[in-house]
Amino acid sequence: MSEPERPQEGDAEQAPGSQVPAERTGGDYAPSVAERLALFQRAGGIATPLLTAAFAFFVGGLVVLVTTGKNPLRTYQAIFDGSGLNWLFPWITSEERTLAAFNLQYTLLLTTPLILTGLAVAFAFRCGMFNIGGQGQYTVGAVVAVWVGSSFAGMAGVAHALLAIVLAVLAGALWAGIAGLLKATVGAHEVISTIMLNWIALWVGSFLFTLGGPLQDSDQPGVPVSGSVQEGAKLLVFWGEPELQGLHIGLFVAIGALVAFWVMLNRTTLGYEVRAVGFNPEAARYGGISVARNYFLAMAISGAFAGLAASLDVLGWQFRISETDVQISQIGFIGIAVALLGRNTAVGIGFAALLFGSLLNGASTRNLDPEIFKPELAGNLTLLIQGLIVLFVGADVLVLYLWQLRRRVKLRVARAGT
Amino acid sequence: MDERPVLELRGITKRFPGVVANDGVSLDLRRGEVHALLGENGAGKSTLMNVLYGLYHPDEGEIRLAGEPVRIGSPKEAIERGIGMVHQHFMLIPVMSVAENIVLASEPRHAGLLLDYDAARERVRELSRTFRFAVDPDERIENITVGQQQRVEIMKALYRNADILILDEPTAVLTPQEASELFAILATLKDEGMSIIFISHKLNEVLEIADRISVLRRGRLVETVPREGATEESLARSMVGREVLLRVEKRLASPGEPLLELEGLHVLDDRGLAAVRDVSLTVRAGEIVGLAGVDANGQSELIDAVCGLRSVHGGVVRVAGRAVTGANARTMLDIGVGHIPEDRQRRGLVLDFSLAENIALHDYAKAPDSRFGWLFPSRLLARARRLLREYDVRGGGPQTRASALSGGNQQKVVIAREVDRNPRVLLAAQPTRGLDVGAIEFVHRRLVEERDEGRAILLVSLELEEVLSLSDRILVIYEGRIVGEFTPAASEEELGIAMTGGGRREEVAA
Amino acid sequence: MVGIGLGLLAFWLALPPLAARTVLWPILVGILAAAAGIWTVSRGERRIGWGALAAAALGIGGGILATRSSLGNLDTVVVWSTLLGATLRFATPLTFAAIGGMFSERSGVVNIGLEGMMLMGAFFALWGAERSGSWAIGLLVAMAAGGGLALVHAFFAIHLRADQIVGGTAINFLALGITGYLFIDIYGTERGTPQGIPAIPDVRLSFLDDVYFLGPVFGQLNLMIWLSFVVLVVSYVVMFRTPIGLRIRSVGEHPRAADTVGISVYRIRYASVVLSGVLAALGGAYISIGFVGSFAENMTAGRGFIALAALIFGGWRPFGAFAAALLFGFSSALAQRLPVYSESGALLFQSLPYVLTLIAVAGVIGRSIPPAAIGRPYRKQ
Amino acid sequence: MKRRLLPWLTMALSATALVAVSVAPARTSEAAGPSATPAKATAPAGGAFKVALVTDIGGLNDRSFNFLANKGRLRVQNELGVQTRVFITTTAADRIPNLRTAAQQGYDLVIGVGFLMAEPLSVVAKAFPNTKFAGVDVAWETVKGGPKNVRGLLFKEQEAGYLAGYLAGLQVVRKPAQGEYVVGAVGAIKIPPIVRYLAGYYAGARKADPRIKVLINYAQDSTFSDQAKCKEQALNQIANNAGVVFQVAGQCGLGVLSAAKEKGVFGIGVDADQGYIGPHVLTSAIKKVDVAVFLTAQAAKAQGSRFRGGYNATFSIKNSGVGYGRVTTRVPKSDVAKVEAIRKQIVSGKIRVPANLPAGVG
Repeated sequence: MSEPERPQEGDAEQAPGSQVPAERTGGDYAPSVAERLALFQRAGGIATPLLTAAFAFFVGGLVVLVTTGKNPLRTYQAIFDGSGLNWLFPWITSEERTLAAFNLQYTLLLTTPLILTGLAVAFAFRCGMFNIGGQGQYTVGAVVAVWVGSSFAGMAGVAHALLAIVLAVLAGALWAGIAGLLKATVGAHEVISTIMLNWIALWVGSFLFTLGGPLQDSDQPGVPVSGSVQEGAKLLVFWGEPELQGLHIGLFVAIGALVAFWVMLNRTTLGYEVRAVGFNPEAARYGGISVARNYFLAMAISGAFAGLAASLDVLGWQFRISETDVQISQIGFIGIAVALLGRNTAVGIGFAALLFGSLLNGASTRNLDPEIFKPELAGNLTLLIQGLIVLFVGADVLVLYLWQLRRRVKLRVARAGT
Repeated sequence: MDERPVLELRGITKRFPGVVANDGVSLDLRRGEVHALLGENGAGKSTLMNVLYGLYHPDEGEIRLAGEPVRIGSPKEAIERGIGMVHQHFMLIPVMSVAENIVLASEPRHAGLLLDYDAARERVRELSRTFRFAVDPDERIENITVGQQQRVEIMKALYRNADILILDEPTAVLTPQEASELFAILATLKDEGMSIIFISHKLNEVLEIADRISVLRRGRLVETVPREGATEESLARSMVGREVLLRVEKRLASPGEPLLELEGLHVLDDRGLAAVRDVSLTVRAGEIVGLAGVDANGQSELIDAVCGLRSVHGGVVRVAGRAVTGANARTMLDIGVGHIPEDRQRRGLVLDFSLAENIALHDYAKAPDSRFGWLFPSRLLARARRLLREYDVRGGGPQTRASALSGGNQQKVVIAREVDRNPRVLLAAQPTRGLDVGAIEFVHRRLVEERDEGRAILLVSLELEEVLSLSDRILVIYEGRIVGEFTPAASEEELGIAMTGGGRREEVAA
Repeated sequence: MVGIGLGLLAFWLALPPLAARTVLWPILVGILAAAAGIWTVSRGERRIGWGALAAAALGIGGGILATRSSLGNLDTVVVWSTLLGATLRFATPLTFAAIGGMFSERSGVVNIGLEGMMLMGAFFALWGAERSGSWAIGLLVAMAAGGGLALVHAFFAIHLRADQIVGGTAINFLALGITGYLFIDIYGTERGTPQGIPAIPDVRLSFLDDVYFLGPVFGQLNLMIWLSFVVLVVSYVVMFRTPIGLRIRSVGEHPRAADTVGISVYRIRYASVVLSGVLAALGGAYISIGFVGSFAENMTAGRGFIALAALIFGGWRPFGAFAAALLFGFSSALAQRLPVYSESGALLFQSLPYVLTLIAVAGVIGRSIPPAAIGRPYRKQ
Repeated sequence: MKRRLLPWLTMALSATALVAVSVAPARTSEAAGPSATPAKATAPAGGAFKVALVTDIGGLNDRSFNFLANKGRLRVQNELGVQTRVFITTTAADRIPNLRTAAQQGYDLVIGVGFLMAEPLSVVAKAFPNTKFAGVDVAWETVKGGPKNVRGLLFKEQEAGYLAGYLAGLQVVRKPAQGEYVVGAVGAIKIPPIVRYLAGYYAGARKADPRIKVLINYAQDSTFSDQAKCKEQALNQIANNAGVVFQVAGQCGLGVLSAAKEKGVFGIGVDADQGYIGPHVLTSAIKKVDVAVFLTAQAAKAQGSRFRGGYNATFSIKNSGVGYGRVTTRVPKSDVAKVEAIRKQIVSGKIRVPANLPAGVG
């Protein structure tokens, strides 16, 4: 078998999507990924996410209207109420408030992992990579968290929880690190490798919890589910009833992660390097930054966020994982939409995660009265809106181009006038 | 020779934002002649030819083919009108065969649908035979030499029955033998009645091949002369002639110990071909050594190798007496090599970073910018504020994005960063490219000041005038070799001749 | 070379002195060998590649035979013909989608939306067949739906120059939403898809009935499987033997060069992406009205991603992709039969195609060289 | 600083916009009717008896327990004139909130579907001691804390499987393929209810003829929806001379029946009577989840506060909770008679059907 030729400078130095020296393709192309990323970060912070989301909801509303004849505004209002965000309104009745509080708890419970899987996508993105592997990293983290959480019976609670979290974070980091390492060393495109790692994680996870699998609960030999997390290792619930999946302190961890994300990017040398590589790998190299090392680290940190998300879910409310759960979970994929809508910034991700958390909870059958909208359809409506958001977010560079074009035309007109 | 022009360009003007690339250029091409278009980098030669080939649309002026005014809207139309172009960067697909590249978009078919490879091969062989090209139609482009690739490009035009052929800097990538083979081919083509526009900045070859020579300078046509009577000196003068000569006030240099030493340096380019061959040079403290040369003669590779961005294929690099051959960029920075890169937008700056962040590009990981991995933005800002004031950067503060600044101010930021690190060796690659006069003056003054501070400065420039006015010693690089050393007292003509491979016999390259 | 070695190793592993207790190891190693073989073939070193493939087949076959005789699982172990039949059935949707993906990616547009386009095909084939009462019309509707979604992708990727990967991700979300929504809206939650939807027929080759081995494998295959063979050959001819193919490849390798000889980069890219959607939709249609005769939400269950992997694995070539699809199909088919030996291990085995792809992109087996301009939007001057 | 605030503001704006959208029509919805929002639904409905159903992952159209449970709910609504509502579980995070919401909204009886509901039921039942709960496929013993307001609804699937296996056995003995007596069964994944079906099937087939070989495979499809996977398994069994294939995989299992049709062998439906699919469906092993739901609701309505939990209500052949469905006309009437005879023996306790597969099988 012949050894494939390797370009001189090492592929790791190149922008994603190009595995060939630039000159082979001429070099006078529309923006590279790095440039695009830059546009992406810059593209009008004000209008685009808002317009994108509004447009997606508008199209979703049209779909509702056309296919069911239901009033889309009432549907959206029901979803909004179902999300519990009306809790924030001072004028609702105390009875409504009780229900709203309870809905809001669940919304925030969903928001927590979404923030983190959103960060998992965003951090890699800031380094110029597209991490589609959030789901796999989440799964691996969940496996480790539940394994640690359900073992070590005698361990002190806080230490136990911490250990489970730390190991889950490491597991997520390692899993994503594989993709980072492949990109850094042989230039394997992270999109392909992370997709593959997702599937591997899914099947390995299923294997572990299936009947007769290594991590299946020995107390319930007939059920394909993991052992339960020890009482002591469970996270504290600060709002709502602890037994009933109340809101656990993981929310603060997630918010803390948002802060950490911001701090890491803006206040550490690592973040500086990551951003430099993300914006302009060539300049980063010139600045003495190891591009390959940053590809690896950025992926690993991304994976760490996803692993953290999983550990909080496991220790916060899930406590055990069934084979089915491994195969059904979509948290990591929704993270992609969260990151894109949040423009890969900490604050943006916080709000985008809340939006998607609200959408998921508000559109669930328990909150959507069948009178207003078929609840089974609502789930798919959510997916539709999600798809539209990602589609238009991806194209918001268009807005910028139009903007620039307009300015250029203006300039030309002005010059012609003088 | 038929005197009726096959092609006329009349008053072509092409503007780009901020630049007038062609300014009322008029030119004619006769049947069966080689018409050379001579000019420095950026004189507007390539723009003019892209206008002719339908890639750009002229803002003013008209093109006439065989006396008829035409509008060439796309390369396709150019091809249909019999114009073929060999681009400086070949428009060939590396993973495809010679025949495939040649017939692309006008493929012979059989049964109306299938590509007739046999016919394609046969056509290529036929062309090869007629013009003695010696190219195997089945070989993949990536496996043949650059010279052969160029022949493929010419064959592409011939295959499409072009009778006007534009060659954009065809010898820039060729070895001397390949170049002389090319000239033989061009002579054959001429005999077949082909009209050729030959773009170059190499005097010797222009004199060797052209029937008439047009000289472009700063977008304007200076003159069109027949080869007879033209000399290297006369052409060099009209090519580089200046209206005003910027002079830099400077004292005589007092060189100290050698800070940068290169011995027998060999460096490869991106394709793995020798770009720098056996270069030895020394730059001492307190002197500016100018490296003069036409673009793409190995300057970029040389600089990259010295600052650790490109691997060294052979030879030794010493900085302040310490051998650092093959060290990475970080080490080079730490040992005191500053580098003003030739492309500030692609390499010198992260355009989406703020100025403060850009200024920290080399030292973000060191105190006082950071400690234990923790970055102190306020210190970054403070330093940036100081430097921006000191270097008179206008158009933004420390938190402004670099992309928002004008080119001159961007360059000031780069220089500020490099110089403020107090490097022992400063590599300045085309430090004034694309700057306006005021900014140029600033950069020049600053470089001289740094020289007087005792730094060793290696200046690479394509602008002869700049090299002459700044340098204490001048080395001329041609095809990767140092071909001569001059004092600043040398005339532009002398240098120009050396830079363009004239004034000496070509030695046979290995 | 490695391939041959692995194949022989697989065979050896199964032989008596070692007598691997499970069939797992020889098969695993054999599949690795086959993968290596495909790689070599698709990279041009044909003789070595085929050698490796042969060795792999020998290894797997020998391995199975050896363990089979030693364990006496005569009746449950793989019946070769059904294993191959299953392999073809698994491989067919992958082949369609992978070849579709080849057109898109060869023209320079990354298509990770294959999954969504397949799903569209699966749903709309069923819907069309149900409404019209004809599977042929169902197929046409599927092709239109897949092509339509691909057109959206093409518009964002080519005209708006949006990131192609983000766009593809959006396409997948969208398809999931659209098909799920319509499925429930049209067919409700209780009834599901109705019975008796016209299915794509099987092709009976009765003259093969008594032919050893070939009879059971090829005697009764779905029309779509034969169609996939046709698509395979035709797409090879189109891509490598026609002017159109040459132009598609040139646009994917060096659009500027193509542009300078007068090829419309945009037009070629649009056509290629839409074609990819049409083909992927055929793959989806095979699953819904060719194989199972009904639809379920998210029915394609990630097959589009495996197709993408097959495409990369096969080096962006039709036969390479087909071979990879067969390999993935074979490993899936085997995975279903393995519980006989290790029940939970079968779940692990399901991940084999993905592990193989990961190894492939890592360049351990051989490096995949994509079209040079892939993922880069082209801007005319 | 200004630049950094922009995205923040944007998000705040979009949130405000959402609020605005939702506030505006709020008034119209109030006018529209009292049940417009879930919040309104909590309003006391005059103490009328209400029943809620919480499904498990897989959707209502799973052709299996979710589907049947919902069918039971609809029957409750229509025949008992009781207000009902279904809560669909789509992710693991939905189970507890769904149960809890149902209880909170004043549903008197909340029925959870699926064995994975054991854990959620235990916590929700504890929190709502005045609400009655029942769990389809949930063994009361597995509900932690032994709550008295939870009733397990278990099925002796093995008995239905036994009858199906017996009938299948009769067919392959009459018409062996390649001289072999083989029957097959495809499960979705290895979980208790499925294993019980398979255990009965195995024993039943052996009862018909001890030489019969029973092939058991799992499609490994947790979603119960990938028909292609199930179909492949069935095709493989048929290739191994299985003359009958039994699907125990909900919607996924429709692929099994499709394979049977294609290859001209018999298929056996599961849970619901799937005889409508065609004459190639030999019969169906029926698990009357709908009946269980209906009966439980009926009892709860009639008994009011006297409705008891704390045990398992077992549905078996004896009380017609499980059984077999329509038998295809392609088999002789005598076979049906034989199966009937076996059924009576099970009812009388003469035959005890094992709930687990013998070691080493499946």
